[in-house]
Amino acid sequence: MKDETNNDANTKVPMRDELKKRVIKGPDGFEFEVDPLRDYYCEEAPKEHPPIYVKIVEDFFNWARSESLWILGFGTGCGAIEMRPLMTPRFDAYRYGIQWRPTPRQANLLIISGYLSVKTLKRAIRAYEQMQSPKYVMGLGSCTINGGMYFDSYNTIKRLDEYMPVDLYIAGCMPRPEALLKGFEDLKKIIRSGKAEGANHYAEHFERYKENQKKVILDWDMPDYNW
Amino acid sequence: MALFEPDRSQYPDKNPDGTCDIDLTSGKYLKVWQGPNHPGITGNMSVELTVCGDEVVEGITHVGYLHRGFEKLMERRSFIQCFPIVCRICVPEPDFNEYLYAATVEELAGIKVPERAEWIRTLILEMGRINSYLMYLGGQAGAFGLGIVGQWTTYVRDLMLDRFEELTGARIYHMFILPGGVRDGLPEGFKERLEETLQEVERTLKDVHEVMFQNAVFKKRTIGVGYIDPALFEPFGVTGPNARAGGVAKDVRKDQPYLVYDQLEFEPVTDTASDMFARSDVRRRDLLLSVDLVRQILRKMPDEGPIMTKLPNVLHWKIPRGETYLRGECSRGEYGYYLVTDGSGKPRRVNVRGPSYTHAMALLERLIVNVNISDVAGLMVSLHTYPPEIER
Amino acid sequence: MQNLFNRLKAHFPLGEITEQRENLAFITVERAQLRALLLHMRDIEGYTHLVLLTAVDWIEDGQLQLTYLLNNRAEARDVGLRVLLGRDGTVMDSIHDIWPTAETYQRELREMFGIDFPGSPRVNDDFALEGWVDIPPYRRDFDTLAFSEKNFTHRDGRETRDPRQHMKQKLYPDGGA
Amino acid sequence: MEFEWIKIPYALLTLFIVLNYGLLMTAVIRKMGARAGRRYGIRFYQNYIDLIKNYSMRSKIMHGYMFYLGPVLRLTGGIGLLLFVPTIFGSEMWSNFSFSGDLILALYFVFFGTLGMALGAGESGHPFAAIGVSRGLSQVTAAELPFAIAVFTVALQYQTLSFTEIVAAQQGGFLNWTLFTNPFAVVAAMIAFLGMMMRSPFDVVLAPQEIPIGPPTEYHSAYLALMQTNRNILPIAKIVVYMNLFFGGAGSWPEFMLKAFLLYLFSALVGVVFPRFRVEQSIRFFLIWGLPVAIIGLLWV
Repeated sequence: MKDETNNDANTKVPMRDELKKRVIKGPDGFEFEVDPLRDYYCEEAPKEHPPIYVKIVEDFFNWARSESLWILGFGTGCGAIEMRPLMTPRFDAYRYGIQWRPTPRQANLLIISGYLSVKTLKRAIRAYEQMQSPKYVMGLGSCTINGGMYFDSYNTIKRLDEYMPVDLYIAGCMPRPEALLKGFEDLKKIIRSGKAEGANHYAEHFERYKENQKKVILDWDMPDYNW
Repeated sequence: MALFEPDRSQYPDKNPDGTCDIDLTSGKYLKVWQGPNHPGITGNMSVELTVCGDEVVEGITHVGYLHRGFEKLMERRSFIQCFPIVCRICVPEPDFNEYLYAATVEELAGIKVPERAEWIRTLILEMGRINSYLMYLGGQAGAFGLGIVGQWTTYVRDLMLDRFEELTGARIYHMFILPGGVRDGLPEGFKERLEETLQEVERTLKDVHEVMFQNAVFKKRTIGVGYIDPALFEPFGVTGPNARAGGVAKDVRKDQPYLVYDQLEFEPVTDTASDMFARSDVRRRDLLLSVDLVRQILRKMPDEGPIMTKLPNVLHWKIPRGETYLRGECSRGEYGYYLVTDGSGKPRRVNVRGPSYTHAMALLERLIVNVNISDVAGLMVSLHTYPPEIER
Repeated sequence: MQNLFNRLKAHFPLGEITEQRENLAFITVERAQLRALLLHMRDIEGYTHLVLLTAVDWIEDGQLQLTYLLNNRAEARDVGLRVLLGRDGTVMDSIHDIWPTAETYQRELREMFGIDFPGSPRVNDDFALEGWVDIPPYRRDFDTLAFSEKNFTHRDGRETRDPRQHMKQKLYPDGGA
Repeated sequence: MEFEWIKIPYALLTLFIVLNYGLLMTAVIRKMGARAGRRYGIRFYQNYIDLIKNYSMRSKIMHGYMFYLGPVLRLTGGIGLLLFVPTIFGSEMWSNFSFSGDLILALYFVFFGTLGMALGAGESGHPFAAIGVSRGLSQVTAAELPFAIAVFTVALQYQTLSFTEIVAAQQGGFLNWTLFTNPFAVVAAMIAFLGMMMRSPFDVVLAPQEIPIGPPTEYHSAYLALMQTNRNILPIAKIVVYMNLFFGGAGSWPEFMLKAFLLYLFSALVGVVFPRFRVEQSIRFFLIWGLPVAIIGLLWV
């Protein structure tokens, strides 16, 4: 499966068998063709959703969005361990309208808690694309900013904003819960001022993001548009 | 092999190469991914479940979402440069990495650690064990929808983290135990404050015992579920509380006393049921044991004396060729470091033997078959695995 | 330890023994003897616990060292069996039927060192990496820094100093001494 | 009784009051649960913000028409149940569209939303949603059984199928409540109540740690907002049914709010201290404990 003599890191990895297009015979004897990379997914690229309402309404909506941040409970790295104190008595993040949702459909804030290995980056991208606009991304820890102490690791990405639009970084290894709370407050300010349009930015520069992602994820075995 | 294979009487059998050919198009089976983005998963790993109705036919674990290549990174760092990054290997209980790395380096370099430093190391390890167990109890209860226990335990865990912060200056990654000794002694009045925190821990554990372990529903969910046959312990390298819950008193603190454990009196906590409830209960009692050990340490440890030996110039520090393996009893089982040096200033090879490595991969794939899908999360938590130490 | 070595020596041809501690020793064995030796250790000597199975890359003398570390809990003793193999196209026989947990180690070795274990369950599946096309990362001739600089986009403004030079400049600013 | 147009605005007013009351009450209950966990808890107006936010989400994905109809049907179930049950006893205006024999309609509406949800979630094509639906239907069916029997018991007891008359029969001191005239039926109904409120130990349908989060997994933005609205109406509507059947109805809004709060609190407090039953365990629980008690109540009459 792995080719050890091949030193060119940019060669395409052969696609796995279960992902190839094939014809399947259903339980009722009915034959149909299955293309796993196309099933159940929208075909077109993400559309921009510019703010359409008049300013005061948008401001009101932005206030509502900023006051009810639903975080996708996806612990991608070390930082996940500080998420739990956030939800619990010491630093009770629920006071600030912050809740945890288990499914990306209902969340609108993705917290990349720490370094992202290439394998996790693929899942994080899917989770991000399944979230509904407007959506925000917070990068946690030095390793999302410039690699941190994994600057020479062969399996972790070094700049998060190359692969998805980041609204806010929180430095530190790892950031304390107080820093997270402060970060939430700053994110609320950004959202209220209407500057948190990461989803539109992502849709606008979709090709560049996809190019960056495919440059790192060598076995791209998922559709380009999945939401 | 037949002994180790689960009962597959009603399901298609495994092929010798480990795959299991299940005809998904028959409409009888359903493939469900539990994780990596799933609240019922421990950390960042995933299990690929094939369910038939409500029962799991096959579970394949996928790890590597946290792989950073530590063992490679350490090969291109000098010995003292490795010390800050080793604690990142296991997030919830980082101290064992620091201690074992320091101990292996000391053994190969022939460094003797002052006694007081050893006492402080033992204190840190036991406090870390308390933290890890508190986190486990919350997770085990949360896996069954009893979130309130998680609230309580995380609260007292924060109190313990305060003590850590007081002692080491950091909440999670302490970077306190470095080759040659420890960074600092106990601050003023630390023992009293730690004693108060321990009492708070015990108080919370009483509540937890009433809400969780005497709860009819919790018993209904856990007793007799997730049974590990003690015959599987040796073949699958089961250690720590998972083995102790099955009646095997495996405890490195007793078997091969390291640090100052030979001067502390304690008995390994054991149970016989070897199911989920027994594992949870063993961990709860082991947590109380750790509290007692911390008290003993505070009582017996010397207040005076050096805490650091003079190291050679760490920039030119070379260690002669050799290889060694040291183990410690962390909260999940046997944690080991295998260090190989080649006379240069950098380690030749470091291999971390995390207990989750054996528990969460081969063992879990056996246990998960024929389990109700509702119990998968609880079963994974009850093995108490931390993915970061599987893939490093 | 020494008498264990002599007892084993009666049955198997063994290489040299390195006594690290009084309860830890490493013995070099031939690949052909390994399987029988493991069974002997497990069934007769009571070394029933496979602690770890890993590899060390001695690239200078072109050898890969496989280390099987066994533990005897009753006597609180550990024995590491070293097997030296060639570096290119390395093949080792699987022991997953002696210790089923070995299949995990063998999957990792297959991925990280490129050592093949024919017959081991799912040995060719991805373990930690996904879509890896370079040489196995744990081999010594794989330069992780160069790889990461080639593949990932770095944020500029990060400076890394060699500690030796840095300390020298801090201590002796005039470059003397 | 002839139909009066003035009832319509009053019915809508009832809906409005109940919605706001539900939003506030659920928040307060969640705060109390948080206090049990030594937390401060959410802000009491948090539900409003979440609602506005979800309605103001910009993008939404459609998985087919049934997927869209699911929340609508569920909301219809909630509102319908509320509209056809006399909220406040005595006042002609607040008794909404209740008519003789509305008991049967109410029974139907209690089940209605779940069916709609099942259809919609099935359309979303998410495996967890499918599992959640199968669990939800089986559990709700099991919970319905004691409830239905208890309702028939009450109907037999008072020889009527109209809420208004049932409530009328319970007036004059709380000793006339069904709670005291026929305790077995009430106990059975309360057991079913726990199951119908979808709270722990019977929240295996949502079960975040097992099947995040069951049927609503794929629902987002406006769909989710619809379901949130319903989540604040349907429990109150159910509580109204219970109040009328077993707890002597409510003579005024304050009385209504007090009783609704206590009833909701009952299920919430049970949920705080109990972990989750597995689905077959919960069904067994209903059939072993709920059913015989209900039958005893039936024989009691």
